[in-house]
Amino acid sequence: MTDRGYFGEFGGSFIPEILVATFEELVQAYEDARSDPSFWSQFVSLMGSYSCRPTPLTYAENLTKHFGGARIFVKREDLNHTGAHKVNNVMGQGLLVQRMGKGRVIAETGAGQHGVATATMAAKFGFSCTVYMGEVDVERQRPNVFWMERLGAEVVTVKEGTRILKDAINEAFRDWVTNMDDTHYVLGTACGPHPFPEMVSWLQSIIGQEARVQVLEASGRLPTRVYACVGGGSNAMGLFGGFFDDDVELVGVEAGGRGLDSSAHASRLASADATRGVAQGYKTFFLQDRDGQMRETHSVAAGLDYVGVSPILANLRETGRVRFEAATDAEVVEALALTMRKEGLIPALESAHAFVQAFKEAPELSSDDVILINQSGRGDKDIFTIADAFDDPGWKAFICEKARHYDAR
Amino acid sequence: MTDRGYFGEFGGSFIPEILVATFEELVQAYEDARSDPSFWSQFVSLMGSYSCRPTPLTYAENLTKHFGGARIFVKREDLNHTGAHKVNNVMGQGLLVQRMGKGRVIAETGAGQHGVATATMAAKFGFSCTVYMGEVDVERQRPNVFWMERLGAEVVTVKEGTRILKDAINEAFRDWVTNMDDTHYVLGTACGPHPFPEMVSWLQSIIGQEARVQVLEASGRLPTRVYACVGGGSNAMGLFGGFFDDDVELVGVEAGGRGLDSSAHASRLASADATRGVAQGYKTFFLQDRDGQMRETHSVAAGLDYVGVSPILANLRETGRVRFEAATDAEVVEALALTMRKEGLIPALESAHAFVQAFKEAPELSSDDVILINQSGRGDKDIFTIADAFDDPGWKAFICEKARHYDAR
Amino acid sequence: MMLADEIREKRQERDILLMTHIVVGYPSFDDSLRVVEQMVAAGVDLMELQIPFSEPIADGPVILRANQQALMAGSTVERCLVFAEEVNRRFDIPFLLMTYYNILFKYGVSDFTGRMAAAGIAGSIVPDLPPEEAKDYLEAMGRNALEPIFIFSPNTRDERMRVIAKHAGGFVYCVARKGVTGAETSFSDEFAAYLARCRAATDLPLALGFGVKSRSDVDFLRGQVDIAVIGTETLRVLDEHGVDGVRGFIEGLR
Amino acid sequence: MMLADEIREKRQERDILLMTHIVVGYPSFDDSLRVVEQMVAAGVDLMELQIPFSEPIADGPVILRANQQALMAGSTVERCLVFAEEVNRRFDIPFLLMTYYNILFKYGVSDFTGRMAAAGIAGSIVPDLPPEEAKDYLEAMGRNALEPIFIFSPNTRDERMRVIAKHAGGFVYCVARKGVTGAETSFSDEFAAYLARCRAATDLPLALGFGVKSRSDVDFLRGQVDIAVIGTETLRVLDEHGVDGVRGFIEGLR
Ligand SMILES: Cc1ncc(COP(=O)(O)O)c(C=O)c1O
Ligand SMILES: Cc1ncc(COP(=O)(O)O)c(C=O)c1O
Repeated sequence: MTDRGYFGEFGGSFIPEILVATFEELVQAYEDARSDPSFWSQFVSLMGSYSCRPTPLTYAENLTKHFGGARIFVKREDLNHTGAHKVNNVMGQGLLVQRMGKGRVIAETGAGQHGVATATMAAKFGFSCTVYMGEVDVERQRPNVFWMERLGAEVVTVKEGTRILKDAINEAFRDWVTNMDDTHYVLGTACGPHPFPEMVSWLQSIIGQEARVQVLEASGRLPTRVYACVGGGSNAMGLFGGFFDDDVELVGVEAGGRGLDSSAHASRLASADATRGVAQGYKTFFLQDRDGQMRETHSVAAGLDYVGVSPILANLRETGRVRFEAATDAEVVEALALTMRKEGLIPALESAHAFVQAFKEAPELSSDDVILINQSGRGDKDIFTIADAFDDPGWKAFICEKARHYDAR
Repeated sequence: MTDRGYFGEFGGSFIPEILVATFEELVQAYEDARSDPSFWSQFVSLMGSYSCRPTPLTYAENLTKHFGGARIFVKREDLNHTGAHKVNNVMGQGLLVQRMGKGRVIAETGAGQHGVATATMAAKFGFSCTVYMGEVDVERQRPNVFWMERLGAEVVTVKEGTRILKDAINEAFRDWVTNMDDTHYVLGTACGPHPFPEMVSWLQSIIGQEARVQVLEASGRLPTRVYACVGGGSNAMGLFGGFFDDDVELVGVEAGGRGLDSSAHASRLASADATRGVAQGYKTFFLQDRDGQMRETHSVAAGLDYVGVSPILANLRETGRVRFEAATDAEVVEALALTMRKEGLIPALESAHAFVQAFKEAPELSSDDVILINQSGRGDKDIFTIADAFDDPGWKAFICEKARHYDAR
Repeated sequence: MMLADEIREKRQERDILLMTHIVVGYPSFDDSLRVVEQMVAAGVDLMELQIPFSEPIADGPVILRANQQALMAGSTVERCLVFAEEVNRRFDIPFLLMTYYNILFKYGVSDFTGRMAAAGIAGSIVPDLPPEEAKDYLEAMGRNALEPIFIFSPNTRDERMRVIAKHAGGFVYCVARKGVTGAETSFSDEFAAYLARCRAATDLPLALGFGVKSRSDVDFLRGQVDIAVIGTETLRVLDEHGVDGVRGFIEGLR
Repeated sequence: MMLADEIREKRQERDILLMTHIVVGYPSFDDSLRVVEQMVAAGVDLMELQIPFSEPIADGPVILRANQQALMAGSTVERCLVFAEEVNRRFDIPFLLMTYYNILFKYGVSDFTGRMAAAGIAGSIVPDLPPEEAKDYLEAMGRNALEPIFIFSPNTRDERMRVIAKHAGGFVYCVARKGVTGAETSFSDEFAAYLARCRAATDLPLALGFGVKSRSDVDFLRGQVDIAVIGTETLRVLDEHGVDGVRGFIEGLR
């Protein structure tokens, strides 16, 4: 039997028989690409001309002064085309789809980021595209639905289950089970059955590879600690990927929601609420009840409220290589406000989780220390959520006025 | 008397006496910076680490095939931090403000792009910041107001005049007249009194300098024609700046609004409706009535509906070095839709004007020809306008629902 | 007697067996019990009892919704096991548990199979557990003399079919086509070739599922497979005609 | 007689002259005419007639709004010139036109100054036209024996004051402080030094504007400058008390 992508006890490939052949093909294509150096250089050149890789490394001078400890650097994945690190994985898989000779892609999306990235990739590569999105997410992330449709994708509203990300994943699998011959499922994070966790982490490792060179060049040394938010785990795996062999502390920050003792959070590795389980095709820590039914999660950041987490990260928690923390909604909004005012940067709500933890730890480090935060995406996409988080009266009046205008027609 | 920045018969410096000393200081600072090579390298390095310069050059393979003529390349100013070329000028002026030792910046904004860029720069440099914005624009560009405020800027709603960009400029001048000692006015485009047209064009020329190298590298030859939209003229001057000495045709595309014969447009150089005039501190073509009163303009793109235009471009029209065309609102929406579907790119409505003209001309050129379009900004910021242009029912329902939710609280 | 033999024996009497499916606790435990009653009375030969799971990745919309509603109505693993025990005591046909692997994993595979055996259940179908991931499961099933039902699909290659067959017990569940439960299947030449491949790969009886919904479907399968599986369609009948409609529907199939 | 001499002569009688300002056509041409009547009756010595412009960059909110409303109410350049002609015929004080350069430029500087001269206007104030840009204007004004009023500001350096003075005619308009029309000014020591610089730079009479609004302001200026300019404040009085309030306000200033 072939390698099924285990990382310690986590990972594997728990898939319906009907998909086994499709996964075998995918594993093959992935392994071929991975051992073919021209694939990576094609990938790097595509990302350099279509997105803006290498994304810059920004020295956050004002935040550094503000906290008076470690020098703070920010990796600018927010400057990517479509506004987040998601596009790295998506464009890489696009190249794989081309190699496999398929003509259609499907994807799940929660925050909408991954869906927009996939719709963009499909437009660029000339694939047809269907994106599954939970009804709850469609309602709160309408701007992204709009863009996906304009990019030519069909957006299917998933009305099953809790109508969020995990249900969209289930629905995407259902599509795949039916249409695997011509269709590739572009999974959006380092989760799911093998080879997705490994493959997505590999494609995202472009972040860490760049960041390592950039930090060395900008500060003359390796970072003491690096911080990334953890939804499924792809941006974290991407950044960490540049530093596994170094003496660098890796910190993953999950959604603490209303607090780890509130049960309204999405913390699978930093809280004791999650337990080992098998769902959506792989084994990891899930937020589930005693029977193994998945629980509802909560986060102010739509991209972090997932019930599972990368099996690779689950293993790295067990081995102690990565430390996991959680940031609450309130802390996130505060860190976001500070970052905007001090640096003119607008991190996505997801990314702001990493900022929270870095801000907690920066003061206790010395000015010889360097810390690196992954700004996985930009906050523009979150205006509806961020405006609500700040309870902005001008924004509300604007929306109400706009609605009156629509109603009148 | 000192050089007052004339380009042929256009330009000059028609300013109240109270500002003369301030302008002298600015001209001095600008000239010092321009003759100090370290300024430009500091600028380039800032833009490389804070924004994502060099911005990529993307080969639009699908559009090229679609039109079957010239090879189409797109310069990706949309990938800049804050989402448009505006940030080039703004960060450059930020460095100048630092040199001048001032602590406050003011700016006018129409579309909001320049205001957000300035608020961002002010946060980064630690300046205090006031942005003037016409009431009409505040109403239609609320997301940008929200971000400016979060970035720490004070946004002043201008209720005078036609309550759009030109009125915001007047208001910014009024502030400056009062507070010039500690305040720099960050004008957002290649207009206004000397040295603004020349200085803004110089800072934006980073676009053209990069693009020239990139096109040569990607296609082995210089472009046959380059296209840029023209509001005030800064992105056009920036791109053209790389090609003035080459045998390259330069095409500026203005807002044709509802058509050049409708009078609801903002075409100062491509239509016969504009005449020579002096306002807002400089001489150029203005859309004005027989008495010299400025007229109302119209464009689907908030960033293009300005009554004046860069005096440098006015002169380049007279000399014939630049050709000017206009794109109507309807053509713009169509070109935008095509570009999204074919390439996964979302140009700003402003930038889409350049695409319209390039699309008209690409088929008549041969595959040996290369054309270059400046994608001056990204369309995300325009979702309210674009969704309206497409009359998107899902979007409207979303806004109405959101409003009901706010009303209920 | 081993399940496979029991099936072969019944096949002496009937040219095709029927296996039906319920989601336990949907729409309620009482209704589930009455549906089993009706099905047995209508002459069903085997039954799948699906323990609902929140992420039924291989199920189509109808069964998916039944899973969710059962969970919302309070179906727990414990109550499902008690239910299984009860129907097995009261009705004289083999019952199988169908569920996703997380239900077993979370319960503890060893404990779970112990409970199955104690309840007199014949075996189980776990659609997201391919044999490669099934080491613990297979051991525990073997220890408890339970039949691990595995699945063939049209794109399972011959070699792999033989590997799967080696691990399988009771019968092999052949999915008729790509896709999830509950969609249309057209029974083509390709289909005959597929069944021939299934036959060649194993001596176990073959069940065919996904899309069987009418007497003509069953007629078509007669002589080709041992068991026709009616899954989604009974749920549709239940939803439309209530518990009392089920018996007539089943009787009409054969 | 040259305007400067006329002013010097009047100053023999009065220790300070008053110059007031109206926006022509605000709120209507009839009202404008009545306001001029009232002002002349109240003893005003000179008047600025502002031809409204859509972009009055150097004016504060009160005058800005008056510009816009006058335009909306139909004030055109032609009507303003006719108005200027009429008041000049009816009232025996010097009138100046105040407007932005585009109004002259668009009309044609030569034609415009010709019309001014024909209307008997004494000169003009064009706040966005520094002498460096004023070549055509100065020539045309000279040709028509019109006085080009120029402006000093607190941050105009001595040397530049002298250059400006060389081009100026009639009097020099000294702005009291940084800022646009209509805001507060505090009359400090710095201010005294500024006025001394203005005096040193030119022999022409000096007018002081921006912020003069009460009798005590005028008292303060007495002896220091030749003309106190009351701009924004009359507009405020007009807005609050109507045309009939203007006369009392002006009379109260001196
Ligand atoms: C900006 C951003 N950051 C982070 C995430 C979380 O995903 P991951 O943990 O895979 O990086 C998302 C998901 O949508 C996202 O949009
Ligand atoms: C994206 C974009 N492009 C173009 C313009 C027009 O300005 P300019 O002509 O100065 O480039 C604007 C102005 O806001 C803009 O936002």
